[in-house]
Amino acid sequence: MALEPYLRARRAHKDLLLMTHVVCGYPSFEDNWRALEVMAEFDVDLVELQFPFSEPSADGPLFARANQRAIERGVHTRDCFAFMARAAARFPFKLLMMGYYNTVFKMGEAAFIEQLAAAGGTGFIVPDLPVEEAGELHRLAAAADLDPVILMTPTNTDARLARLGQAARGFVYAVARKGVTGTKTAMDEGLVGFIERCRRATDLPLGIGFGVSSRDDIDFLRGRADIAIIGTAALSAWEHGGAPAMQEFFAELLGRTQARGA
Amino acid sequence: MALEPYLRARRAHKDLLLMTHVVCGYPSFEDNWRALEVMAEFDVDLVELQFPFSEPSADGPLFARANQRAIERGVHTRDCFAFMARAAARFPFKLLMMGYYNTVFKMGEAAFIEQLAAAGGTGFIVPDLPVEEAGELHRLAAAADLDPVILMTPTNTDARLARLGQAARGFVYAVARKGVTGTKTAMDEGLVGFIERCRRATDLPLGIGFGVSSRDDIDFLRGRADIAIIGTAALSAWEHGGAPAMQEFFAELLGRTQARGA
Amino acid sequence: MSAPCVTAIPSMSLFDFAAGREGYYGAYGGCFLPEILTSTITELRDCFRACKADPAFWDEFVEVMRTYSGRPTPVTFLENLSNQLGGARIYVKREDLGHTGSHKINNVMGQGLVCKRLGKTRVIAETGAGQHGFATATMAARFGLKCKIYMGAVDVARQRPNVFWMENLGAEVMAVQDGQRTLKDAINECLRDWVTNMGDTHYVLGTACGPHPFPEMVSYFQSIIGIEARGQILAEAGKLPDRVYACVGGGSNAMGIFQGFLDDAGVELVGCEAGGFGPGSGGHASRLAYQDASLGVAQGYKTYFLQNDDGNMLETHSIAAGLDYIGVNPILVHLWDQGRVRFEAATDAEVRDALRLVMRTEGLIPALESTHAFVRAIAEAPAMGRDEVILINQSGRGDKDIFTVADAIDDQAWKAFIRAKAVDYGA
Amino acid sequence: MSAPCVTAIPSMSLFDFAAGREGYYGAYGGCFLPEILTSTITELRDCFRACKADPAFWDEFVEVMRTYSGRPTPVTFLENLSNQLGGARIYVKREDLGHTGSHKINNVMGQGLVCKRLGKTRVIAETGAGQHGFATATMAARFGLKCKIYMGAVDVARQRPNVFWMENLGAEVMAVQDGQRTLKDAINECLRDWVTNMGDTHYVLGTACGPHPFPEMVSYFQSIIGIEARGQILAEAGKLPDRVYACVGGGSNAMGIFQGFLDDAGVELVGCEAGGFGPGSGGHASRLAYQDASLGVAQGYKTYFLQNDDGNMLETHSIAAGLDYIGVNPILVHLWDQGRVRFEAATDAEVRDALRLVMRTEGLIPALESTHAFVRAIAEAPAMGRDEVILINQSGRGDKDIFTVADAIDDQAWKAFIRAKAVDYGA
Ligand SMILES: Cc1ncc(COP(=O)(O)O)c(C=O)c1O
Ligand SMILES: Cc1ncc(COP(=O)(O)O)c(C=O)c1O
Repeated sequence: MALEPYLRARRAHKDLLLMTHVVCGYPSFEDNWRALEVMAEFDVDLVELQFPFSEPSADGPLFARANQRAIERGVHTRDCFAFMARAAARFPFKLLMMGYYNTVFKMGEAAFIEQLAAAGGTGFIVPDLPVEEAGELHRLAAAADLDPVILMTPTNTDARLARLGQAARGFVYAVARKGVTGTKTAMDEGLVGFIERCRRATDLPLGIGFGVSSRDDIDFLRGRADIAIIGTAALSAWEHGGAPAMQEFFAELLGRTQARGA
Repeated sequence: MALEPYLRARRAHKDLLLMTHVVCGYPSFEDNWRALEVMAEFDVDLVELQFPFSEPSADGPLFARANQRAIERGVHTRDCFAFMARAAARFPFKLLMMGYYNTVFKMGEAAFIEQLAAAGGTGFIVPDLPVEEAGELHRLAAAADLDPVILMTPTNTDARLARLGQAARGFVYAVARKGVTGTKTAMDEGLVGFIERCRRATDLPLGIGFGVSSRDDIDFLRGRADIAIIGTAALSAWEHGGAPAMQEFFAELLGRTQARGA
Repeated sequence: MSAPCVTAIPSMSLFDFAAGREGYYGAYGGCFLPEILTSTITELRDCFRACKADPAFWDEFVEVMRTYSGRPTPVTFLENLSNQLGGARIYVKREDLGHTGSHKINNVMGQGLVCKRLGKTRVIAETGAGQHGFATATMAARFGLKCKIYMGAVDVARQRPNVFWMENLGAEVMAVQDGQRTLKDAINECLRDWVTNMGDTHYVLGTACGPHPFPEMVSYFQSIIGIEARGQILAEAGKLPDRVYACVGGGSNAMGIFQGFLDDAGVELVGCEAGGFGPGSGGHASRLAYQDASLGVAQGYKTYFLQNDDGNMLETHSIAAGLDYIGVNPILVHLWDQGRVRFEAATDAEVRDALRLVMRTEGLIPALESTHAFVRAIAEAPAMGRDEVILINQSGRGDKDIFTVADAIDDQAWKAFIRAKAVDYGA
Repeated sequence: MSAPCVTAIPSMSLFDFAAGREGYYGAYGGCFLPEILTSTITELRDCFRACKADPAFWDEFVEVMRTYSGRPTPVTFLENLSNQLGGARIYVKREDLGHTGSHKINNVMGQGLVCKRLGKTRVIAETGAGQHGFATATMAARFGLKCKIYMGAVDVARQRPNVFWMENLGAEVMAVQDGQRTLKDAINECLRDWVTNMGDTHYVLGTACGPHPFPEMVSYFQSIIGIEARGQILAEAGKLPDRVYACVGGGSNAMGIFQGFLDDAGVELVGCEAGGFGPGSGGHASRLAYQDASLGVAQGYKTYFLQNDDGNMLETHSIAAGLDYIGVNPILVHLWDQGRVRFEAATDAEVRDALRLVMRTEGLIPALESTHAFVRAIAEAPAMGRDEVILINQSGRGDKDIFTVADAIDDQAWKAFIRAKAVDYGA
C-alpha cells in the first residue's frame, strides 16, 4: 500500500500517528533492530532510517555524531538497504529512507529508486534536495510507487508552501521551527498558525517534527497534526540506557506507563 | 714632565717602550692596584686607566664586559680619578685617562681637564671623539699641560693622517688593524707600510696597539715603533690567573723568563 | 607611475545563466539547501543582484578596499628568481599586502557591504587557515556587527595565532569537534547556525563554493584582483602573461585573478591544488589534478568532491590549512571541463622547498597556500622562453604559518623558544 | 580615486647645514665615531649626498616601494572611533600595510639602493622589535646581499617570530649578550662589526639616530610617509590635520610623517614616547616627555639620553620592544626645543587599553609601538571639535607582538596552546 492511504487508514482509528527515527548502524545494527522492536511495541506508524552521511549539516549534534560514528564503524549504503529489507519484512510500520542527496546522487537516482523499492521502503526524505532539483527523482519515484516526503518550514512564503504542496506525496513533514534537529520547540500560537498555513497548502496528512520530545508536545499536537515526528529525544533515551530507557521514554511520551512492565 | 719629553727620555735608553691598560674597578680596584704593581715590576712606561662606560662600542668583548662589570659593581667617575691619584703618587709610569667622550661631556670638559690634572694624569685617549669635535677640549688640555693622544688608523688617507698629526700631542696611537680591541693582528708588510705613513704624518713617538700580544709581535715592533701597546692580552692573563699569570705573560712577552722568580 | 584605478568589472558571460539554470556553470554549482533557508538564500540572491546592478555599489566596494585595505595591491617582478630559473619572467600579484594579510579581505568587505544592505546585524563564518575568520572578525569590528567564527578543532590547534587575533577583534571562535574537525566541518556548523539564526545573521562564506549565489558573489568581489592585475601586468611587463598561476582551495583567489584574463585566449590559467603526500585517497586535497575525486552534491552545491563510493567525504591533507578542502569552486570545474583552466598539484615537500627558495631569493614569505602556485610556476618557468611572462597570485602572507613552517623545517631554536615560553606559562 | 603619486620631496631647510655644522640640528646630532670609520662614514655621506642630488634616485626609490612594498599606503578614516570619542575626526596612515608590516621597510629599501651604489655586498643591522631586522633581511634577500642581524638577547626572546623569519630569509641573527641585551647593545655590536668589516659592509641603521648622515638619511627615506599622507589627508578629510601623532622610538616613523607637515604652521606635531611604568629612572624610555634624560654623546651622536650622572646609560623599559631605546633622533630634539614638536608619553597600561579599543572598534591591530600614538590621540580627541582632524601614524602591525600581547592580557587559551606545543616539542 502506498504511503498516503496507509497513513489515512491508520489515522482513522488513531488520533495522532507516530514517526520515529533510527540512524542506520548507530550504535550498531543490532541496537537499531532492538530499537525497532521497542518502536513496534509502542505501535509506531512510520520509521525513518537515516543513511549516514559525512556532512549532515541539517542535523543537530546528536544525529551528526551518530552519522559520523556509523561511518567510522564502516556502515555502507548497501548495509542500510539490507537492514531496511530485513526490517520491512519483520515490522508492521512503514519505512522511509532519510538521508542527504549525495547518497542518492552518488549511486544514481535510478539505482537508488530501484534499490529502495527492492528493500521495501515506501518513500524518502532528502532534506537538502530542493524541489527545483528533484524533478527527475520524483518522476522515477512515482513510477516505482515511492513517495518523496517534502518539508515545509515556517520561513516559507505561502506561495512557496503551495509549490511544495504540489510536489509532496505521502505526507508533508512540517518543520516546527528554525534550526537543526534536536533542540526544544515551543508549542505555541506561532506553531498553530504555521500548521494552518501548511494545511492550506496541502491536503496530505501533516507530520510535525523538530523538537517534539514530551508528553505535553504530543498532547498539543493531538487534534492539530496527523503525525508526531520523534527524532533526537528517542535516540537520546537510547544512548542513556538502551532499550529499557527507550521504552520508558515512549511510555512517558504516550502516557502509557503500564507499557513498562509489558 | 709632559708626555713627549718623558717618552723621548725613556726611549733614549730603551728600544721599545710599553703601554698597558687597566679597566678601572675591574675585577676590583684592589686587583687593578696589584696589576699596576706587576706592570711596574716589568718597567712599563705608560698605563691607560679606562674609565668604564656603558656603551663601549670601540672595545672588543673582553673589555666590553669588563666595562659592564665595573659599572655593575658601582664604579663611578670620581672613583676612577681617586684611583688615578693614588697610582700617580705611587708608581713611576705615567698615567692616561682612556674612555669614551660621554664621560667627559657629562662632567663638562673643563671639569674633566681640571680633575684629570689634579689626579696626576698626563693625558687622555678618547677614541670616539673625532678631531673636528675636539677643539675646545684640546685647548683646555693644552692650557693644563695635558696631552690628547690621537689615534691613526689604516683606513685614513694621507691627508687625514696629516690632519690627525697636527692635532696629536704626546705620542700617536697607531691602530694596527681594522676592528675592535682584542683580536690578533698580522704583523706584516701591510703594517710596516702603515707605520711609514704614520711617520710621515707626525714626528711624535709612535705607539702600536690593537692585537699586540706575543713576544714575536714585540720583536717585530722593535726598531719600527716606539711604544708597544698591550691591552686585551694582559687582561686576559689576569683573568686567567691573577698576578702570577700576568707576571708570566709579561716575562714571556719581554723575553725575561728570569723575572718570574724575582 | 601609480597602479591603475579600478572602476568597472568586465562583462562575465559565465554569469549569464540560462533560464532554469541559475547558479549553474555547465553541470556544476546550483543551490542545494534545506528548505528552511530558501527565503534567506533568495533574499541574499536578490540583494546581491541589486548590488551587482548598481554601479555605485562596486564603486563603494573599491573605495572601501582602497582606504581600508590598501588596494590596489602591487605586482612585483621577481628578477632574481626569473634569472635563477633562466626561463619566463615571473611576476607576482601581492594579495599578501592587503589588510589582514590575504585576499580573503576582498570577499569579506564586499559581503559586509551586502550584509549592511540586508539589514542584518550578525555574521558567521567558517574558517580553515584562519585567514577568512581573521578577515571576517576584522570586517565585523569595522562594520559594527556581531561575529561568530566556526573553525575545526584541528585548525584551531594549527592556526592558533589567527584564533588569538579573532578573539581580540571581538569575535567568538567556536572549535568544531565534529567530523574531521577541519574546514568542511566548520561549514556544516555554519549552516546549522544559519538555519537557526537567519533572521539577523548573514553567513559570510569564505570561498567561492557552497550554494548559489556564493560562488558567483565571492568570485565577483575577488575579481578585483584580476582586474587590477591585468592592467598592472600590461604596464609592468609590457604584455599579457602567458600563464597565470593560483592556488585552489575553495577557488576564490584563483577565480579572482583568472577573471582578469578569461577573455584573453592566449593566457593559460593554471590552478594549483594541494598535492599533500601525493596521489591516493586521504593524503591530499586535489580534486581535479589527481584522479581521486568525483562528482557529488554536498554543502549546498554540486562539484567534484573527494569522496568514497557511498558519497561520504574522504580525509584530506595538506601542509596548508587553507587548501585542505573536499570540494572546489564549480566555475573552475566548468572551465577545466572546457579546457580553459589547467589543474596541477603541488606536494607538501615541493611547497617546503619553494617557500625556502622564494624567501631567500626575493624576500617574500608567501602563505603556504600561495606557495602551491609558486611550486608550479617554478617547475614550469625554466622551459619557457625569456620573452614569456608568468603571473603568480600570492594570495596571502606566511606569517600566520609560523608554527607549521617551524614544524615542517624542524626549527630547533623555535622549539626551544616555545618550550621556554611554556615554562613561563606554568608548564 | 587612487592615492596621489609621489614624485618629489619638499625642500627641507633642516638639512641646509651651516658651514662646520654639518649633521647638526641646533645643538644635537653630529658624528662621533672611532677614527677607523672616518673614511667609511665619509664615503657614505658623499654617496648619500649624490643620491639625494640625483632626482632619478628618488624616483627609483619610489618605484621600488611601489612595486615591492605596495606604496602608497592608504589613509583610513576611523569613523567608529571618532564617533565613540565624540571629538576630532581621526585618520590613520597605514604603514602596517607595507611589506614586512612596518615603516621600517621604507628606510631599508632606500639604504639598500645606497648600498648598491656603494658597491658593498654585505649589510648588518641592529634590531629591537625585530621589525627592522626582518625588513633588512628581506631587503638583503631581494638585493642579493649577505646579511647579519644583531639583536639583544632579551629582544630575541620576546620577538622570536621575527627572528624565525629573519633566519628563514637567509640572515644570520646574533643574540647580543652584552649590556642590557636590548637595542642599544645591538647597536654597539653593529659598530664593532662595522669597524672590522667596513670594506664590504654597509651598516643599515634602523632608525633616525646615530652619527650623521644616518639621522638625515633615514628621515629622507621615511619622508615618503609624510609626503603621501599630506596629499591623502587633504583629499580624504578636505583639510590639513590639526594634529599629527606618531610614536617615537629612535624617531624614524615620526620624522617620516612629520616632514610632510613641517612647513604647515597650523599642524601640531605630537611625538609619543614609551611611558612604561611611568616617570622615574629605569621604568620607561621617555627621553623628552619625562624629566629623566639629559644631553649626552653616545652611539655616534649627541642627543638626550636616559643616563646617570656619570654618563652611563640607564635601564629602559617599554611594553613595545621597538620603543625601548636610550636616545632619540636629534632633529626631533631640535624641533622640540623650538616648540615645533610636542612630546608626550603613553604608559604600558594605557597602550593595552588602547590596543583593545582599536581592535574592537575598527578592526585594526596596530603594533604596540604604534599604539602609543593611538593612546595620545584617543586621550586628546574628545576635547577637540568635530571639525578638527587628527592623523595618526600606524607605523606597523601588531601580529609580531602576539607573545607580548598574550602575556599582557594573560590569555589562557594562548598559554594552553603554547604548553601543548611544548609537549609536542619534547618538553
Ligand atoms: C592565503 C590563502 N590562500 C588561499 C586560500 C585558499 O582559498 P581559495 O581557494 O578560496 O582562495 C586560503 C584559505 O584560507 C588562504 O588563506
Ligand atoms: C612598528 C614600529 N613602530 C615604531 C618603531 C620605533 O622606531 P622609530 O621611532 O624609529 O619609528 C619600531 C621599532 O622597531 C617599530 O617596529
